[in-house]
Amino acid sequence: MSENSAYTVSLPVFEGPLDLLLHLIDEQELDIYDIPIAQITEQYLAYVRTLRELDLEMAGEFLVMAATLMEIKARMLLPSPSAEDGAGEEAEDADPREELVRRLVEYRRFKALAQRLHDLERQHMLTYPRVPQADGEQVSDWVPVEGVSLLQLVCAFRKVLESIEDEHVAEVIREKVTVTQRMRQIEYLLDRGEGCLTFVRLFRGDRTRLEVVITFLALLELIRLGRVRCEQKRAFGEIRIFRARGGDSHGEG
Amino acid sequence: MRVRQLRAVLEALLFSSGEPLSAERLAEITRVDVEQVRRVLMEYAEELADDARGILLVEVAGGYALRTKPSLAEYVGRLELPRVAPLSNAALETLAIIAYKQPVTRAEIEEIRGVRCDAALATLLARRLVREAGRKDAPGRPFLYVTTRQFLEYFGLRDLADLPPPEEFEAAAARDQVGTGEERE
Amino acid sequence: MRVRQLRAVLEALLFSSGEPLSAERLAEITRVDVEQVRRVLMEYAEELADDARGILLVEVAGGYALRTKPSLAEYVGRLELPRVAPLSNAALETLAIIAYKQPVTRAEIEEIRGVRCDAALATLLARRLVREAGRKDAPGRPFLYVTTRQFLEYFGLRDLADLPPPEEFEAAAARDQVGTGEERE
Repeated sequence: MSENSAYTVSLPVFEGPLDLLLHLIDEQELDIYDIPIAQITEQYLAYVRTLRELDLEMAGEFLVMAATLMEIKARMLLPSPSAEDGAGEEAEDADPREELVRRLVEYRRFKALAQRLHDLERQHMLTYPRVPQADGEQVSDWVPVEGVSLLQLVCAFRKVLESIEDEHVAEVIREKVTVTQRMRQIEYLLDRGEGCLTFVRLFRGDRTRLEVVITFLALLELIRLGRVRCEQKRAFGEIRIFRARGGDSHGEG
Repeated sequence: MRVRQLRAVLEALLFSSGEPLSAERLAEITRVDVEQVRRVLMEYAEELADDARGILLVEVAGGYALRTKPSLAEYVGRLELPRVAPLSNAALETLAIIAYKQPVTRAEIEEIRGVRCDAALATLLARRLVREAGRKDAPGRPFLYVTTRQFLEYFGLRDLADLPPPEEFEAAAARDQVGTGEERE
Repeated sequence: MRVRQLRAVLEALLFSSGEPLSAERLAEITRVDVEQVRRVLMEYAEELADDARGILLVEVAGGYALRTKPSLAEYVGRLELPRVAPLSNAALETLAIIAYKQPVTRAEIEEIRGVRCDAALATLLARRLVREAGRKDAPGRPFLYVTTRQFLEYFGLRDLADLPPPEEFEAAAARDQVGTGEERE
């Protein structure tokens, strides 16, 4: 950060462009349904410029809104073109600000609701629950998967299931594979080489739905015991399974 | 079971449970009918109102729970019990949108807030105030988010209907749309 | 501080603290002298002795703590507070079979696992992960077992549909059963 950031002290922080616009409107007691767009645009751009000069991080949305404001401003200056189109009388009167106003009103509503939640939170924090005793009453707060939600896992699991072809099922001689055995196999695979398995790879050897289910339950249990963890680099990306660091003796009770 | 014993049992149950207990659950455990459970709980709540008592009975998240009285917060605060940090504005705004529009996708939340909300959403998920509830039947099959039981507990709400009624806001919005901007702050 | 308020504050402190509090610590927090704290605690302990009360004041580890009365242990036990201990493998396998083949009898489970599962089933029932749901119309009228809401919570599932669709499993299981019957050695 540049030396200039010393000046940031006086700079109010806004949640986003809509928050900044609302602030400008409220501060000057403007009518939200009749925003003096030129004036607001000027002030908005000044704020964005300040952020830039101060070399502060600014969400890209601020720039998008700047462009939107300038576009609205330009359209306000143009004579209404719709007279030539003859495309209905209603449309002629469309105010270029309409969409922006709608968004501001909606955002303001949720900002007010957020404030109500904040009040409730503060009020409720004045009361304390009983902290459960250490002697066996501790409620476990198991967070199933680190980095990947269980739902994501289950969705991935469904895909694997769907890929199982029925003809295979018919010819398969069911081996008695247990969850325990499968847990050991998964751990073996992780320890043996790569140290990392893709979700799909995990099910490669499974030919019946029951086998797939057993593998999935084994995975869930390993996660629950803290022996493996899952990661997904980006949304809908591949889920990878890793050995959890030092999680081996984790789950016994 | 005699009323006095029922009262004792209910106190013990509420005391030891980490989470709110519904009247139905209490009835099931005590093998007494729900109406009697409710009656005794009401009496119990009245007793706790006495200013020589330090706890009170609250209705929260569809059940009953004991909490310390708000008026004693100053003293209890001196115990310096571990507490979660209050939510940030970003998290509160995101949560408000989820609470009132659930089920809702991240894109829909971002549309309203005008900014990305990955971080806020991650916080809310980690604190279990919201959860994923399936996917929307729309391009990209985005996750849908809803509030949890912990959300109600966190804000001391009985149920979702306990939130400030959204109709108020709808009505206010309708008034706004008519364009009488006079009483606006 | 007046005695009545002191009593309220002490109750709130003992209630909210996870660990025993010494008289000295309580005196420090309430800014009252230790002797008075002890006096009020003694009165409080006497009040709690009343059989309409479900908790009692105990002296442990150099401090005071509130506990549920031992005579009410039976009821408190029915709360079946979640334990941290994970399920045994036997219990887990049994659970998997019930989850995907419900409703299912014990004999059917044992048929698949090849071993008796009384203990595993008892664990699952005690932890409310499965429950009895009527009896099968078959010789001996054996109990049928199904999974519970707690099962979903334990695995963080929204509903049974979060597991692969049951029809698929039934079909697969039916096919498997045919296969097993023929090919078992």
